[in-house]
Amino acid sequence: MRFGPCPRRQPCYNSAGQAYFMAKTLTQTAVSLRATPDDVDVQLRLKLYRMLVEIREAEQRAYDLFLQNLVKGTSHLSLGQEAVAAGYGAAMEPGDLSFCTYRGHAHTLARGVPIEKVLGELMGRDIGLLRGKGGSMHLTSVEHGVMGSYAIIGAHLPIACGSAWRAQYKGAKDVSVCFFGDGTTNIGAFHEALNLAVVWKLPVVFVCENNLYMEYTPIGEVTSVEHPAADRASAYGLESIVVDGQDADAVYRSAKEALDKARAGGGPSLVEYMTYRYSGHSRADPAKYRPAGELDDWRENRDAIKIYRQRMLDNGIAETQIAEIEQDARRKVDEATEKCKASPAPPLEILCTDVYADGGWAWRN
Amino acid sequence: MRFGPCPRRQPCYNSAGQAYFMAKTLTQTAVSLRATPDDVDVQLRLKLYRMLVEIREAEQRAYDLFLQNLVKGTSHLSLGQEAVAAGYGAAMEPGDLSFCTYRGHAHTLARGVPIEKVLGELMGRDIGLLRGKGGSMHLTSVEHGVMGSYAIIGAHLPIACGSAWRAQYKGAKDVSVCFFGDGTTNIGAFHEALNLAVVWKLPVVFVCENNLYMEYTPIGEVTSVEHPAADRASAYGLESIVVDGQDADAVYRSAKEALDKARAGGGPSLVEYMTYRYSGHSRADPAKYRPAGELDDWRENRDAIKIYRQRMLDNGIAETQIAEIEQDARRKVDEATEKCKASPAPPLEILCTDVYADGGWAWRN
Amino acid sequence: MAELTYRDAVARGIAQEMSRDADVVFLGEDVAKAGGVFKATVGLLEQFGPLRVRDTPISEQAILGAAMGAAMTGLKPIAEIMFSDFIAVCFDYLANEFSKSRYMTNGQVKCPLVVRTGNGGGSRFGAQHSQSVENWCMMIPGLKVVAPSTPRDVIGLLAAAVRDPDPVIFFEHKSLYATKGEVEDGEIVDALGTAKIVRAGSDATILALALMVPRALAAAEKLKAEHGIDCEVIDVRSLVPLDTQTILRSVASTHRLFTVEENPRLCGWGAELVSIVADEAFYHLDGPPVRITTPHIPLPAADFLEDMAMPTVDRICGTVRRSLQA
Amino acid sequence: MAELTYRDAVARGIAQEMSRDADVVFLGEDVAKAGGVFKATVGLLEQFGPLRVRDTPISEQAILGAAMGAAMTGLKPIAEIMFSDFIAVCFDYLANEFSKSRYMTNGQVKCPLVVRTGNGGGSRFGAQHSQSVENWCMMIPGLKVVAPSTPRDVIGLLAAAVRDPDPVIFFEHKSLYATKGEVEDGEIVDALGTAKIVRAGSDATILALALMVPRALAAAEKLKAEHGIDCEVIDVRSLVPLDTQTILRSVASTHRLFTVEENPRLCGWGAELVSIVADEAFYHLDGPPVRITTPHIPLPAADFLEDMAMPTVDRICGTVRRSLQA
Ligand SMILES: Cc1ncc(C[n+]2csc(CCOP(=O)(O)OP(=O)(O)O)c2C)c(N)n1
Ligand SMILES: Cc1ncc(C[n+]2csc(CCOP(=O)(O)OP(=O)(O)O)c2C)c(N)n1
Ligand SMILES: [Mg+2]
Ligand SMILES: [Mg+2]
Repeated sequence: MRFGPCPRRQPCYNSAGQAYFMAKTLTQTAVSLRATPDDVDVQLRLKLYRMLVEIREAEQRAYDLFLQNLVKGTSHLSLGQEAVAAGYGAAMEPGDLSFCTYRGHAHTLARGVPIEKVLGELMGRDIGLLRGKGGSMHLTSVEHGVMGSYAIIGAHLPIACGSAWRAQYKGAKDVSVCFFGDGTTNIGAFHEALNLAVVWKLPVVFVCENNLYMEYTPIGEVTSVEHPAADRASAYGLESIVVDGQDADAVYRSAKEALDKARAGGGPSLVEYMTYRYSGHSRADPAKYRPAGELDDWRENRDAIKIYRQRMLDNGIAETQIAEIEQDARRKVDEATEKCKASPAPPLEILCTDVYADGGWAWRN
Repeated sequence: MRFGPCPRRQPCYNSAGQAYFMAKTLTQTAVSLRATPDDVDVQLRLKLYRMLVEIREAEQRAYDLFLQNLVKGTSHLSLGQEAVAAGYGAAMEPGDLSFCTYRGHAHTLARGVPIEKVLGELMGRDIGLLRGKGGSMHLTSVEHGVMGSYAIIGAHLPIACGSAWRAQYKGAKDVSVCFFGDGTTNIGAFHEALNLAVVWKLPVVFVCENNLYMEYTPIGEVTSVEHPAADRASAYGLESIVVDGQDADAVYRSAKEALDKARAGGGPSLVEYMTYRYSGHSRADPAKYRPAGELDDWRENRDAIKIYRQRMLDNGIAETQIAEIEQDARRKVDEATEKCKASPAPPLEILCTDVYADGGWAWRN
Repeated sequence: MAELTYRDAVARGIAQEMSRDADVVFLGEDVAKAGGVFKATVGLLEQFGPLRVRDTPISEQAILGAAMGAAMTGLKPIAEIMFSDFIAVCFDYLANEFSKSRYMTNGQVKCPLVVRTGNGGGSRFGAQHSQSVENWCMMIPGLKVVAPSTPRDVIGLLAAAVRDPDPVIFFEHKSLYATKGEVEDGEIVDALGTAKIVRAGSDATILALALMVPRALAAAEKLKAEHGIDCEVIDVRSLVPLDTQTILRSVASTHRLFTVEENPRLCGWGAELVSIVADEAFYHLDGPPVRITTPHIPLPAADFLEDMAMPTVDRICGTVRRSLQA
Repeated sequence: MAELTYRDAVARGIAQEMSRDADVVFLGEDVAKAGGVFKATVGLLEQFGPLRVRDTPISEQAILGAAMGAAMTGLKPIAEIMFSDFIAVCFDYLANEFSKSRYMTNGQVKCPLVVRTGNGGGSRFGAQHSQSVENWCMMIPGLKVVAPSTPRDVIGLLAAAVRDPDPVIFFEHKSLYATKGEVEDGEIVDALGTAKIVRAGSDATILALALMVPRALAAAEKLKAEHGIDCEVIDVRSLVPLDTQTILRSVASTHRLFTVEENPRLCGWGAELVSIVADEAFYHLDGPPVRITTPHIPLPAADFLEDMAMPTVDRICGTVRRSLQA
């Protein structure tokens, strides 16, 4: 295993919660999780599963569409990492704010943004969330609390601090949640944001999705500690937390905990989720740098949807009900795809709009 | 006390070395240090004391000169912090390289740069180390291994990594030493440099002089941990080390240890020295933000020169020999001052030289 | 009416806006308890309290990132970057983040924030603390860029900047902090995008900004007195939006253009203005437009050298005179 | 002679210099094992080993800081910043550190390094991955700035950059990586500071850089064929040092100047060039110098919009024709 036990890490849950901490290896965790007594109610479970499969289907469709050359530019899929987005999507309250990365389709969908808006943006169509002006790396839907997707590594961590500062100043109860990858922990803005968040005790949750790679480079080759986020928590006086990111329940519970803490005025959290992406880093990447068998192992033994599907069955949810959710998701994605294909390119008139607040781009009189 | 014991910190020396780690409070440390058995030889002791008083005298002179309006611009003195510069100056080998900050007069002098070159630069005279082109914040003397003083907080930490990388690549045995303040630990470049240095196992020593203030703001008000450097060492897999920066022997020993480790291929160290500056942050600062008595306490009970003078007496060095060193230093500073006053302003011809390597500034044909 | 320093005008300007709008907050290094390293924000902490006036760590990226996050969710932050040279350590926020977010999100995200910063030379601070970097910001679509030359303009343009729904970079000139000027009582609000003709003239148009405005004015007086050359001096004040109308109109009447730029030459704001005038008022020009700038060098620290590097009254006079008499 | 892609020319250029000089080292994100995200550095790790070709963390400040520290103590590093937009996160090193250290230290410190970076639009990457930012560097005294348009120039100018004793920022255009060109065998070394007349003509001078060079050429052919307008096209290649002689000489013979800039308008390199020509060749100009640029907006992602934003062959033709016929 690339990641083993970290002696400095202290679980912050005692009994009930302990199941969703990383045990010594991911395989052990995954096994132990399936045996965990169930404390997630059925409605929530159905909701989480729906999110997982919708994200999976939509991302798979995005992949198919760029094979058909209908998605232009680049595109960063979360195939394999769905549980983090879904767990937070379910745990966050309306009004809570998401700050995502270029790998943000999943997190955007998880807040309820319609699939065609997302796919449409990837395809550069007028129907897109940003009418093609932003592209796949900048998905934003203020009405859904998705305050942007940021493509410069680390930039959005300080921005999430600012949003949390606003909540603190205004006495609002929303929490800002900031998603980023393992590789992002090595850039300066990460450090500045974590320090400021703690000093100001801001209601922000920093969610590190450790998918083992920074683009094409294994994270361990460029990082001075084993757990890029969790092993640095103490540098900001924070607790060190590692969670199995393939288990949507574990994500959900840890998210709730961090959100509740922030909402109660307890300040920021930094949580590291162990996960894996199935696709390449971006559309251009065949991901040949992976050791043989690694991808298969994750897909076989640690797939978020497989794990969750089995858990549902174990907890007495009917196969038919599950299959219905799955069909629903496929249908929604199909419909969305058709809408996108029918949508025209954005009109030339919007090329120079919204540079400034007057709606235009006039830098002179 | 602003700083108490830190449970996470582990001393990396067992017996002999333990005296120079911070004990619970600085006062206790200072007391215990005076009782420490002596393991520094007399020649070294005399050298260290000479450095301490020369730096003190030169810095005091810089202060007097700007009261006379002979130092233009700004100026950041190390009055009170001399022991760190002196300890490293004595411990570093010829060929080792220093990377300093705007508060770098002391560190420059400690590598053997003539006093008139430093004072001359502060005064904007032709005799100055940089002929007035750099100013007080950019003291550099490549021939003495002073590879620059940097005025953008944090910028020189990555630069020191690069220098150490060159040594590693070339198989050279020099070590790069990078000095910076407590406040500097909160900027992004600090984080990037520490991570890179550890990942590449570079022969670099990061020396944090914790003088309790970031400009005018107490460091604790803007930092998420008690010891801005030492409490972050573990975020890079490094040992947490805090040393009494007022005790030149303690600095010397810890410097030696870190330098030896780097030279032996053991990689980087991060060492935090507790110290205090007597003057304001810069020439413009009357330092009114200090709690009453704080300055007096340090001057009275923790002054690097007082401590060292007493230690010399305790170890049988004659008062006359000590007094001779002190007179010598004053004489040298007086002579340097006269040379500077006699030096003209730099000539206009050098205004546009050395922008590019051809010696000129031609950006066009 | 009262006489006020440029320095005190900053604090008054901020206070005016913070009193008016509880969404205006202020953050930066040493700005609260210490009142700023240039003492330009003294008293704000006492007046508005520690929730609205906040000291930060040395984390320029966190400062601008936090300002942006606050701005896009409802506040109107003023962020201080102590020296404008330090924009280089947080340039991503200006170049890629708050400048582009409105456009990229098809208008969803708004960033009404102000970045105040101490700009310019003359203080013998050396190459990393003395630069004039208005062009670093002018070249970025989505930013607005302002640089006042008088205490009154500090207040008026700062108020306009705070009330503006777009990100505004507000350059205060360090060498002007101690200068004084008459300021009317009561609220002052100016308009961005308006240049000011500070001296009317018929022989040539001189464009200047910030510290270069008093120098251009002094040069104009000298040129008049000593050579009978009558220059129109325009304080550009706002680089984005840019008052090209005032400038083009002036050139159309004087037929000659000079810019006085403190920045090192290449790609300075004057280059842009010359290119606009050369394109749009070409047939009005009676001779070459000429730029008077700091040479394309880093600024030296020594007083004598620094003085010789920046455009001086004498250099402005000499250049204009020689050029007109050529 | 062989046909080579611009992409492969990068690897060949780096290999040429690393083979020649053991002090040349190369670092960047995903550049070694993966051969770079644009596959422009494939094979270098295998050829030169992990001590000379190093993958880094996502730490652009550390990358450029390390390059600087290595350069000032004896190596000749080539550092990759993956996308030129990311210069914004490490701008301090370009703006304040390696550009100024030689001057500030009175010539003591030398920084012979090269920063290679993927620049420019056309790949539908959106506003934070598509910018043309040559002017971000051109405006900084102490930097040299190069932007090749052909595979041959990639090798020759890269060699010149590596051998140059000053820091050179080397802009590779992402949309040119797949283009091909003839490249002679053996060592190729070009000279910085030399522009190339890529098409001779008598009616107007068109200045272009990188991706805009083939567009300017295509426009010139079309203008000739359809309107009988004969344009001289100059590939500027090197912004600093700048070959003003070639440019001024051309304008003196064609009497008209156009710039084709991919950057958003304000303070682009074309502004500087227009200001130089307007000053020094004013009396040679028969009409206004005109800049053809991307509008002053962030770049949109959608293919149709992006295509309309950047200067097109049609826009160049239309502008030149209308301007000459005015
Ligand atoms: C400042 C900056 N540097 C480099 C990049 C290029 N880049 C995009 S994604 C990426 C890897 C990020 O890795 P990680 O944080 O682990 O996130 P993941 O892609 O695995 O989700 C890099 C280097 C960038 N976008 N911004
Ligand atoms: C990037 C940057 N931000 C801010 C400053 C202004 N500044 C100069 S010194 C200083 C305080 C540094 O504190 P510390 O690191 O503790 O060093 P000390 O001055 O105490 O030696 C600040 C904020 C700067 N020079 N560079
Ligand atoms: Mg990753
Ligand atoms: Mg300090």
